[in-house]
Amino acid sequence: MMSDSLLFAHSADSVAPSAEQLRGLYATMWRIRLFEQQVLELFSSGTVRGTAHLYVGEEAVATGACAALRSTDYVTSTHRGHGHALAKGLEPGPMLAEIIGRATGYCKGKGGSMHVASAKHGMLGADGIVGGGTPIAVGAALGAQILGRDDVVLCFFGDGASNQGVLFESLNLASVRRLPVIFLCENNLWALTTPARTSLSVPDVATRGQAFNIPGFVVDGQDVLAVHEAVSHAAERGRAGEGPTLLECKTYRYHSHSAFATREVRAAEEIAHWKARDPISLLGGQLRRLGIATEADLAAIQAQEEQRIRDAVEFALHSPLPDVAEAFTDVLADATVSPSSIRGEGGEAWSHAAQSESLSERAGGIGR
Amino acid sequence: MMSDSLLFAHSADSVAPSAEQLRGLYATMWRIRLFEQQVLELFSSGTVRGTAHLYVGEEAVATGACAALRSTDYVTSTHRGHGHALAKGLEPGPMLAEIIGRATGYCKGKGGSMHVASAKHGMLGADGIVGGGTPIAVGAALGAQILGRDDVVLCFFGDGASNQGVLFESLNLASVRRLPVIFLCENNLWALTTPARTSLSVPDVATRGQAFNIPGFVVDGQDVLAVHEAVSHAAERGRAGEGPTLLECKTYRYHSHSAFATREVRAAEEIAHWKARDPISLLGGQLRRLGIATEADLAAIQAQEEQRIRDAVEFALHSPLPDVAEAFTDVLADATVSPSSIRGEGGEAWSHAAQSESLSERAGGIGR
Amino acid sequence: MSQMRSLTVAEALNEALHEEFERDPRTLVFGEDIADTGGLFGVTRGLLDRFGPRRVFGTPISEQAIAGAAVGAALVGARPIAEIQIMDFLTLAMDQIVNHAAKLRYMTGGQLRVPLVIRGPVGAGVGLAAQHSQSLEAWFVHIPGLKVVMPSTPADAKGLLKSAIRDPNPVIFFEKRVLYAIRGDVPTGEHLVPLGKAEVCRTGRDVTLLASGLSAHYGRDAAQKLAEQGIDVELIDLRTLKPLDVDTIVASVRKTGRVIVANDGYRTCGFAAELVSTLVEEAFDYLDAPIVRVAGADAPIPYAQNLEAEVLVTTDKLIRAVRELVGASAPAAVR
Amino acid sequence: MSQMRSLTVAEALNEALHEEFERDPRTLVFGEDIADTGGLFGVTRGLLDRFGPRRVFGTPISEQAIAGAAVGAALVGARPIAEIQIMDFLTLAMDQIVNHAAKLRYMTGGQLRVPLVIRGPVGAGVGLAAQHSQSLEAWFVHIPGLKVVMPSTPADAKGLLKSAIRDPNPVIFFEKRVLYAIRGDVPTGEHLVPLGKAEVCRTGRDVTLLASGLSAHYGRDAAQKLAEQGIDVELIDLRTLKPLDVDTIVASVRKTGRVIVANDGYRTCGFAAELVSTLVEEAFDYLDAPIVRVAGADAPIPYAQNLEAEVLVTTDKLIRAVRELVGASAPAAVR
Ligand SMILES: Cc1ncc(C[n+]2csc(CCOP(=O)(O)OP(=O)(O)O)c2C)c(N)n1
Ligand SMILES: Cc1ncc(C[n+]2csc(CCOP(=O)(O)OP(=O)(O)O)c2C)c(N)n1
Ligand SMILES: [Mg+2]
Ligand SMILES: [Mg+2]
Repeated sequence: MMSDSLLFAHSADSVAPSAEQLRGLYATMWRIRLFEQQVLELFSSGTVRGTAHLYVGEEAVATGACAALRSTDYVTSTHRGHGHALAKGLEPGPMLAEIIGRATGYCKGKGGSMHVASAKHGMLGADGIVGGGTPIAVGAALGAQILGRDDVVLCFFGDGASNQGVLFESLNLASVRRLPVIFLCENNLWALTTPARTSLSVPDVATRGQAFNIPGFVVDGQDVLAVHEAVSHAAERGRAGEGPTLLECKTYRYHSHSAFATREVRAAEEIAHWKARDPISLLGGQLRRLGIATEADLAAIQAQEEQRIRDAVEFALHSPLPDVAEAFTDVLADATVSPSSIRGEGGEAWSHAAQSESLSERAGGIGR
Repeated sequence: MMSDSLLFAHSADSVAPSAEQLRGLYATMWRIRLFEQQVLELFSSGTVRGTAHLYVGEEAVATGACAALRSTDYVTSTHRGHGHALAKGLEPGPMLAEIIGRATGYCKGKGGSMHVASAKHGMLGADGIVGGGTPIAVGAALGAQILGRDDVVLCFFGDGASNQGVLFESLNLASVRRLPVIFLCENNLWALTTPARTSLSVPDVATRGQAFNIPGFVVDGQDVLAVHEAVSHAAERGRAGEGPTLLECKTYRYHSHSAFATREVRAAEEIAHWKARDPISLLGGQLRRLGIATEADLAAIQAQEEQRIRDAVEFALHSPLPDVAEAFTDVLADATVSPSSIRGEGGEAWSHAAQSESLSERAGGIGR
Repeated sequence: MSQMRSLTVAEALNEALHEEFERDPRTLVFGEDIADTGGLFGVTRGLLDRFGPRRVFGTPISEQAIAGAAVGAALVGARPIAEIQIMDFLTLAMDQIVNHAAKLRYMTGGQLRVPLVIRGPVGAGVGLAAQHSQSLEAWFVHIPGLKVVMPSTPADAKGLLKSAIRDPNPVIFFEKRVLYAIRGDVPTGEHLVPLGKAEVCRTGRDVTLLASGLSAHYGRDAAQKLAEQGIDVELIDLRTLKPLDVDTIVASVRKTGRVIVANDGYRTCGFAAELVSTLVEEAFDYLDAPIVRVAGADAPIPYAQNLEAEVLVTTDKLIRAVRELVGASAPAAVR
Repeated sequence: MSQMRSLTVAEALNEALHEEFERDPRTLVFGEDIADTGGLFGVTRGLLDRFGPRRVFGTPISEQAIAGAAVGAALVGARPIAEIQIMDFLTLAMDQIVNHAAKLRYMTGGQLRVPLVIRGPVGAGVGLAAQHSQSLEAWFVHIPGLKVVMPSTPADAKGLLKSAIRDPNPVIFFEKRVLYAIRGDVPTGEHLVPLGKAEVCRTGRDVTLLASGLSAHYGRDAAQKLAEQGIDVELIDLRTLKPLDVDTIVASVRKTGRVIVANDGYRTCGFAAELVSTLVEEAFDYLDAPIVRVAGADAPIPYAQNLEAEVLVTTDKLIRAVRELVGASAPAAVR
């Protein structure tokens, strides 16, 4: 079951993206990169508080993975979640507004960078607890199953998170329940200042699938198509009732751990080595070689994303601060119990109308 | 590194026990079995409170494993810990006194069945939290290393505990620090009423060693010699700085989960199947075949252990209850700081004399 | 009014689950040993047969994943109920409960909600020693975003569990282990006890006794005995520890001027301290004497029976505390 | 007296570690990112170079194992210090701390002891939102068998950490993150501040203000400003939250008759509640007014700066509370 290198060779396959989809992947990667560059600028200028963990260099992973999902599928994310969110379809404007703490942010400015979520996109949230999202992914799969849906859950986690006990419990539980969870490890070689080689007792996280009877595969995380294919197959497996898959995408972050923890402990050569296989350039090259896009087409895509991010900055910076009363709202949902309610799977599962605005927007997704 | 079946074949080897040691193993197994039968009786008569998890059927595991240790080595145990304690050399009398809550118990009656410990025997405690002892074993190995000792730590846990996240963290940490921990899984096929096959995603816990670069081996847990040999090798590896080993001893408990949770959910055939390979009978047969003991010798050993357990019962039942003031002692150790104290590894590491009686008894062990 | 039958607390909880599972197909329950055998205390009995292995299943021994799976299932619209086999093991699940279940709604600006129940047995008195006897409810009362429930009677057990399952928030539901077997009348069919409402079990004019779970029973016994001695106790069973029914308790204290707060948890920084503080803030001018905490000792729970009795709340300790409080004017600290 | 130098809190903690590592070869320190880089806040800086990779090492991200490894190392006679990178992550380590570190001595009848320190940064105010800003000290104060320390000055940071390392019990050591960079005079060489001793930082006759960590600083500022307004505050920095220095605080309250208790944790069932309850028991007759809690709000910590300020304890809130308390006689609940 286990292969130490690429499993899903680039075979001709039904999951291969169309030309338009390929250009879409290219656009998404740019969107993420440009977005993150803006976040860094806004952090440097003091507009982003606290910290922010940039996804630059890893764009192929989130982009390829989320493109392989249906819009009704779920994602659980990490502290380094901006890329996941954008790839899942969240808008840069309200995301950036969230990250600078504005009322128009996805979470009204209450979550910030480490807690971006969007119910209507099935994005169950970035998570500030390393490994914290992994059992939630298992639960989301369980919940979807109970509700009669065939959604899969894509669960991102890092090489550092690969040593958290809760991950193993999650892998085991997903395996014995054969749940459609795609455990996707973004192995960027480092956890904060700790190299994976000193804290991870095995070279490949994918190896660990075997301990749970979960097929584990190493994937080239700089190759958006490889990621897309791997996740497509894992999603198929999940929907077919074959259970979870463990994918380890080897990738790299260009920036230091976070906007707060900026000490660079990595060798310049290592950074240079990885930058030489930049995921955006890689796909750009492929698109040109395959005749899917010209240099000018690619430039146009990039320009379009630049404009989108400029608009997002504009939107975010002109958004109001949250009303201070918001500090005390959303602690609890209103519990007015209506005893004579639901029977069957009917509509009022989320009958507490006042609270389900954002949920009801998402037909067929969360909140069903 | 991984073998799915017996690794340590019964080769001629320096670790093979002498004739006297073999008779000692036989005696220990009887001691455990007879002890447990007494515990059950005392539970039924209301003398043991709460619960007690009997080790009957699994005697070969603790006996073979602890016999492979030095007396200065450490053991961390589980809720099903009586066998581990007796095998590590604890006396039946104060053990039974503990289990019936008397002042003469190892823990003054404050711990009971699930918390039997003896500092001077390097028995760091039974543990009521499934999986709870596993990181403690890693820490004990770390501590021993810091103190310049070459002790190893034997860490017992069950098939049920094999799904606790903290076990995996412990395996990983022990592996990356190359610590001399022997992770010994007692796979008795059941965790309370849950069969391992429904909660353990792999057939063999030993498989999981590979996820942590730890050699993992399946051992016949009914064969005390196989266990002895496996643990001897693991201890050697540990002392040689080669790091942890994962041993999975396949075994079976004859009684229901505990004296409290007595509902029997296991098939009669399964129980009978395992009883047919009773560890005591197995060793008895071997000793006779090898001419190491006659039937009469074996009977004499058994009789001697019966007497020992009778004495223990006598001792325990005639011991006083703890003084009620003991309910409030031992919460905190006296913290009178003596600022001008220790330099170097010197003797007063445990200078707070009043608190170290039981510790100082154990030259070279705990408390150095 | 609905009809009554005599049920144990365990049976009443079981009935609540059966009714809610019938009513709402989004419910599911999981935990260690809860399916085939119906759990160590039979609370989930019969659910597997009736509702099948998708909605009712046993899990590996993985408390973090159990709690986290409940969070995930709740987020997507299911109504998970997770059993923690003994509530001491919540120590393993704190991150999922506190950093996730309790905060996800807030952190996402109200987008997500987390309707789940985590339930299980709690408490001492049966000789299971320090790791199986703790009453750690204070930790959960401390955390915004959680509700905390502790029934004392079979009827409340049923009515509160049904409300907890329907609540759109994470509810930690503490079932006093030694009360599972006690009997009482329980209404058949729909019976909801709202979360956040205390019950005045006995009116009285001399002392207010605030209790919950087991101590509510001891409080009843104490009140009866004290009545024979001419001391009139007003007993309030809090039922929900968070949100607290401040109005009911303040009204009582305004009347009696004297208060005993009972709680099985460790005394220091326990739930009793919150009651004291709330009353100091809300009813200081009505207090005729210092409020007295009768709580678990500040010691782990020992195994030996004679020691265990020393550290627990008992009827006798309540009686002694009330008598001292009524008789004396000096601060009375009961241990 | 020893000489003084100006150090930051982080430097003072680092000095304490260097001195104790030099003094006692049984010490070791581990945690995430603490070796090569000296930790996120530099508290373990230089230790690796000086004491080597056996005694100073980084760990995988495994908080349960970190805490449990500290327990095991302590049991066999070493003196482990474990860093939790941000104290919110203690949620993952509760079982090892509460069911093991805190209880092993008691459960084994005093045979074992568990001399360990678990330390790390705690607190809000820097925009890290709900999972990186909590002050959960109340949970630990609740647990028998633990000591809980929270320094506010560089000198105390050094002296308390040295005492904590030498203490034969498990000590949870909370370092206020926003205080790491503040400076103060610190004695060179041996400087021990005993655990369990509060400090009266400023004597006053009108109101007693009980504070610790960050709120001790705010308390100082508040007292100064209030002095200009003619209100004389007695400020007590508790330094150790458990065991509590009851004598010192009771003596103060007997003098002033009015008390404000400040604590950064969530208000409900927080550490402030314990202070209120203790004083109700020990000094009720001396109280001229209800004790007032100034604590964190009962809400997760929000990200946006204007919201975060709403839920935290601030100098202004302390000033307002003192003024209300001195001026008014009605119960004053400050949020
Ligand atoms: C439980 C927990 N422990 C520690 C941290 C602090 N922390 C934040 S990110 C991080 C490194 C995570 O590494 P990895 O999982 O590889 O993700 P990456 O940052 O490389 O994307 C650490 C230690 C945390 N947030 N949560
Ligand atoms: C953390 C935790 N979860 C659950 C329990 C309840 N419990 C006690 S023993 C047990 C089964 C343990 O199974 P296993 O590890 O296989 O050991 P065995 O009893 O078979 O020896 C369970 C679930 C516990 N004590 N601790
Ligand atoms: Mg990483
Ligand atoms: Mg078992």
